[in-house]
Amino acid sequence: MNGVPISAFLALALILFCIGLYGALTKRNTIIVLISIELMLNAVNINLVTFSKFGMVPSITGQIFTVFVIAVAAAEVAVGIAILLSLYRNRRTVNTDEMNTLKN
Amino acid sequence: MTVSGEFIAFLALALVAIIGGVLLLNLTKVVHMVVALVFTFLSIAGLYVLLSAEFLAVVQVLVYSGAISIIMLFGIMLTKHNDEDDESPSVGRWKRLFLLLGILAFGAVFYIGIYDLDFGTTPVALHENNAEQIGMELFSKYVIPFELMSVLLLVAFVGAIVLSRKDDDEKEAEKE
Amino acid sequence: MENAWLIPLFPLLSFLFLLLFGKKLKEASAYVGILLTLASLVYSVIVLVGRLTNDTYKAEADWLQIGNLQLTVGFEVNQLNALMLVIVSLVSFLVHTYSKGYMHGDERFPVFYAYLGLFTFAMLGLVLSPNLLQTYIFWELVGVGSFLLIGFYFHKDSAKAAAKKAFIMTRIGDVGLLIGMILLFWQTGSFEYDEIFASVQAGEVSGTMITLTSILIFVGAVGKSGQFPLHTWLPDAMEGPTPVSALIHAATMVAAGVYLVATMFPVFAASETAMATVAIVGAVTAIFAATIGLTQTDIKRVLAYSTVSQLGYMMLALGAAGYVAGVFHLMTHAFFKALLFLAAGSVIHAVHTQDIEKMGGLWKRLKFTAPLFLIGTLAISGVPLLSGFFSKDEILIAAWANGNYVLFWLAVIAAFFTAFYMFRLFFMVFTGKPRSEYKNVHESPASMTGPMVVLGILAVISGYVNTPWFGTFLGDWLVEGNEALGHGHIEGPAWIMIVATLVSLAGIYLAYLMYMKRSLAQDWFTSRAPTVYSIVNNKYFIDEIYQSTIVYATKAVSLFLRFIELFLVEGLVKSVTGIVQGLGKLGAKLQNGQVQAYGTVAFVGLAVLMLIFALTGGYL
Amino acid sequence: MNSYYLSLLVFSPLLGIVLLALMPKSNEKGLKMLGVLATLPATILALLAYFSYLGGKDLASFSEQVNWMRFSDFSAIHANLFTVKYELGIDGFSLLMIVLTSVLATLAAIASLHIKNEWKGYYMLFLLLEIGMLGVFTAQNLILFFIFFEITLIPMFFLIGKWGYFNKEKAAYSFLIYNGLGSAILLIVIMVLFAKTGTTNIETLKVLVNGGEGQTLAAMSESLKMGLFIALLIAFGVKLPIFPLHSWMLRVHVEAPPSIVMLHSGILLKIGAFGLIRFGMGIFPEQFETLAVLIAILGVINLLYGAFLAFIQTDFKMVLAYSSISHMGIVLIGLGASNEAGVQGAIFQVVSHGLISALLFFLVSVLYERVQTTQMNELGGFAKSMPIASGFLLAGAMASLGLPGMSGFVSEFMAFLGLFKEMPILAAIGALGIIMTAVYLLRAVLSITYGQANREYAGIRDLRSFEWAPVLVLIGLIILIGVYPAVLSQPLENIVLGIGG
Repeated sequence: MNGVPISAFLALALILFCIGLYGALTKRNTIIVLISIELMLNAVNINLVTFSKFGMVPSITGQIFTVFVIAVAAAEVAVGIAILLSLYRNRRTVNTDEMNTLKN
Repeated sequence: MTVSGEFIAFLALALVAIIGGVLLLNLTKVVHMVVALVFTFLSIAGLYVLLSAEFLAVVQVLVYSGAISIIMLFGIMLTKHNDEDDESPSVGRWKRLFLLLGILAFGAVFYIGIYDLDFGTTPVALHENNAEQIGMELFSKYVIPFELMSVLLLVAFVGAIVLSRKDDDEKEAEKE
Repeated sequence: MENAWLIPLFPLLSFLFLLLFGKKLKEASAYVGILLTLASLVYSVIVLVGRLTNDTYKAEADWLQIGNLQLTVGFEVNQLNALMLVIVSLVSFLVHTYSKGYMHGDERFPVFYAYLGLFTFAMLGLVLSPNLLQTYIFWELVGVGSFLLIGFYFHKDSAKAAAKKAFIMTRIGDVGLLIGMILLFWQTGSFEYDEIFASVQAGEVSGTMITLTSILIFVGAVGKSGQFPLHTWLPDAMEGPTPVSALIHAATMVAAGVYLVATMFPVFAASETAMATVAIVGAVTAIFAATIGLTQTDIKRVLAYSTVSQLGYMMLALGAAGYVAGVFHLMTHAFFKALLFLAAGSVIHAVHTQDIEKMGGLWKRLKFTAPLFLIGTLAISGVPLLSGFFSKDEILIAAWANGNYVLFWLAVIAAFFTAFYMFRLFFMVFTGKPRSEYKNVHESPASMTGPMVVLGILAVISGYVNTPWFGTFLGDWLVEGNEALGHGHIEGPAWIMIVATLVSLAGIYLAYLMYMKRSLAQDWFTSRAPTVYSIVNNKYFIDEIYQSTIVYATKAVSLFLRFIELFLVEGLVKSVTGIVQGLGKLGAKLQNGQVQAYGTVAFVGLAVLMLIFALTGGYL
Repeated sequence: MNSYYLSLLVFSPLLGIVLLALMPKSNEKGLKMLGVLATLPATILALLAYFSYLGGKDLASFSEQVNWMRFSDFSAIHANLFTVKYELGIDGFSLLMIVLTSVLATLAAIASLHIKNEWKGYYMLFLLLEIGMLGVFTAQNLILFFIFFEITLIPMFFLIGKWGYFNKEKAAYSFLIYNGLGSAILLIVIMVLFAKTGTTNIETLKVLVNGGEGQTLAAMSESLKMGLFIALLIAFGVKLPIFPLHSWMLRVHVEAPPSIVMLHSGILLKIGAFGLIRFGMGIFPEQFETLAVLIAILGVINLLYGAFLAFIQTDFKMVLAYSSISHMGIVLIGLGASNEAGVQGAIFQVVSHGLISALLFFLVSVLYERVQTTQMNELGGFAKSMPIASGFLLAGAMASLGLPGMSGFVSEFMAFLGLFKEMPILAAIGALGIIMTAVYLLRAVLSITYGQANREYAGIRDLRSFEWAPVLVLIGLIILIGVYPAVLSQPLENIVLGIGG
């Protein structure tokens, strides 16, 4: 009935997650880091939705969770951008390697 | 495996999503990166349709491609909007290689886990009245998390406003 | 005799007393030393007399318990011990007396007497020891006494070097003794002489083991008695004060090696190889040292080489199964060599030089010393009727009787050389014209001449205790009740005595021609064979050979080990510290305050963990 | 069974620490006086114990036990399973070590009067070190042993690092790293044993590991035992030190203040030997037997290696440091022989070298205090300006090179006696070391005392009042042991018989 196997979706999610992870850990611009995190969340969402359809016990719950994740992601982005802006005002930079106050 | 239309659609969408992701990594201008990612988000929305989650597809388009991307663009414009993300190669080369190896290992491990995963197909009716099904679940079984989520959103927005306003107060305080 | 253990304690008391109170006593400390050694002497004579009538006495006490093994200490009085006791305490007493005059005015006078006490204690203890372990203990202590006395003039670099050399060279021999002794212990289960002999005679020890152990013990004797090739320390030891040379390096300590071989004679006798080794080493040393003695110009060094040579004779005698001959010569040699050294000391005391080429014509100035020196010279040369004649004759007969004709003739030649160089020495020192400006040369005080007179008398008469003419009293007594020691007197052809006499007279005559009458040019030989002369004069370059082989080899090994130390061991250290430091630096680098870096590490750690889990199937 | 004698003995310096903490920092005389006095109770108690032993008192009556830690409740299986008790006790060997430790500590405290600054901290650390050393020898289980073992490390680190000479920090660090690694390995061994048997009591372990009465929780394979033994060998080999783990010890000998080196060379090195005999030989006798040849070879290597290197050193302290390595080789030789004579020789050597090196280092301290150098080419002719000190130095060197009548000979002799029985050829090679010892010691000592003085040492005083005490006590003990070795061998009888028989 369906030509697309479950592993194809999962593999795609994996690839996107890896890309997001790489971006989150290497990019210097904080905004891109945030976006990369969004990408990772999206990859997770794909997994959730995939399992909700092809999983062991298919049900709508996976989609519900996706809704929650999207909501949390939106909240996170809002707060993230707010923090970023206030940081930018203080330090005139959005580069992660200049934010090393953890060290001192 | 027969090449169905659905499969072609999946391939196309997946390709766009991955290209978007790769461009995110490789473009130099921050704005371009965000735009590249919008394509990814859109193609993910398409994938949701394939996975019988029409409601989610719509939400995805609205929230990600719409709201979040726009917020990001605003964020960029409020900071150094024409900043180029010049990756200083000397500093992080080893770190990057290290990380790449780690990610490859991670990917490999998971790929081993999923490449022949098949639970068998159970016919489901997710696509019928998708939004209604979600609504039913959400307001019956998941009503408390739903309410909590609204509280979270509220707190987040208030927090965001406070954070971005606080400095204004300080600046005024400094001026005085 | 039950209290013979007191004999060594008198000098020990002297040592301790002078160490504590010497500073206050100043030169009066001489009396302490003299009196206490006199006590030893008296007691020794009593013991000797007692031994003449009684049997061997032995007493022991526990010393050390090792598991089930019991080591003991004690003392034993047998013929040899009793004889040695008297010789040692007599010479020591005489030297103590002599030193009072000789060392007069030295600021470390009490220290000198203290050292003498220590040495005498050790030597007497060595003589009394009933077992090998105790012998070894005193053997080493004797070495220390010798070391301290050689280095008495510690500010002189030559004395320092000589002391060091003496200690180390004898130490080499001592290690041989130690090894031999321990091997013998595990073979026979005891350090006690009598038990060892019983076990050897019962055939409990294999032949090779007897050979091996006796040769190792002989190595100890070689070191102590200055036998070739470990002889080089003995001439250098002449850096010490002359009384010391008389006591230690002529009469007592160097004879300890001979004494050891004599004591262990039953073990040596059980192995032909060991006996042959002893004999050959002895003969070689005798001739070898005699040739060196021909060329030396330092009065004490000539005497030193003659000591080495005479000790070689004794070894030859023992190796040729002439137990009595060896011990007999040991006794006579102790007297006449001590006499010679004391007389030499008296000469040095008078003229303040040791170079015989600067001396001459002292016969008239030193009225006592010169005749006494002549007696000693005659005795050592083996002129008939003096002590040396009888004992040397015994040795030659023993060598002949044993069938070692090569060794016999070597000994005869050595006797010729001995007579020659001793009279060369005598003529150069006492006859001819005074070669330098010694104006106020005067005879030594009575405290110095007195002992010399005593020794002079002994050098003349001591030979008569064992002669082929008047009876072999000493020999019979020595071997009494002990079959293993051989016969008291070995019968030999009469012509040996004539040959020996002729040879020594020939030597004297040659010396007379060259150095007294000067009818023969002194350099007739040296000018004809300069190479030989140069080799002999440089003591066969033995010191140089040691220097360029053993000493350099030791240095090379040390440097090689230092190389290992620097590169291998320090390398190990460096790598350990390097690893620790590297880890520390890496850790510090990771702490750069960037969230991304922390995230990277955390994630990679996670990935590695997952990889491990995936590869190993979940559980380690 | 519970007497608090040993606890009192071990912790008596604590009183001194407390009192010192209350003293003002600048009161030099008072601090020094108190520091020396504080070591006396332990000495007196230790000597009392020794004499009451000679008087026939049973050593077992000294032992004491208090429950301390318990890891989960296995009392159903066995009452003492996975419990750790605070238990102190002594046998003949540890009795000797305690006497040695307390006496040397007192003497080292006297030698510490040469210390120039920070007396308060110095003496406090010093006393802490003494507690650790005393504890190590009395501990009856491995965990307690380990704790005391660590207590010695920390004060030692600071004592070297703070009061040492020019490269003191480096020396202190290499001390800490090496010994830290050593004790880490030791800890692993202890924990494995604990996990496998459920006890750390030494006596119980001796029985359990060798398959005696009672059974271990988990079976221990032969290879595991061998591994544990080798680990022990390494752990204590660092301490002893065994070639090639010795370089830290050279630095410590050269850089630490001589009074500390007295203790370090006299006692701390001996902990390695003590551990090897007590644990290596006691708990793993079969493995020890298997590796005896290796240990003997290591011993000969140590002996010769130290001797040859000592021969070319130019610093007197270096000579003594290498000579310590060389002499520890004799301990190993004795152990490698692993018969009665050898083991007794090793124990004798432990005690005797403790005394001898303490004496020599004390004299180094005396010397350094007067001329501020120990380089041999700058020294010479001291027999003239300091005849008494030079005499003692010579006597110390003689004792060290094994002169009969002094303690060094007895131990050397017995160690070689033992080894010649088992491995004559190896022993013959080792005997070279006896010659080399004489060579390097005479070279070093004579170049200091004999010869001409290289510069004028005007106004150098010979031994002063307080300096007499350590010298006389040490040389007295050395000669006492050398002349009448029964003072040591008597307490050892049972131990040696137990091992060799």
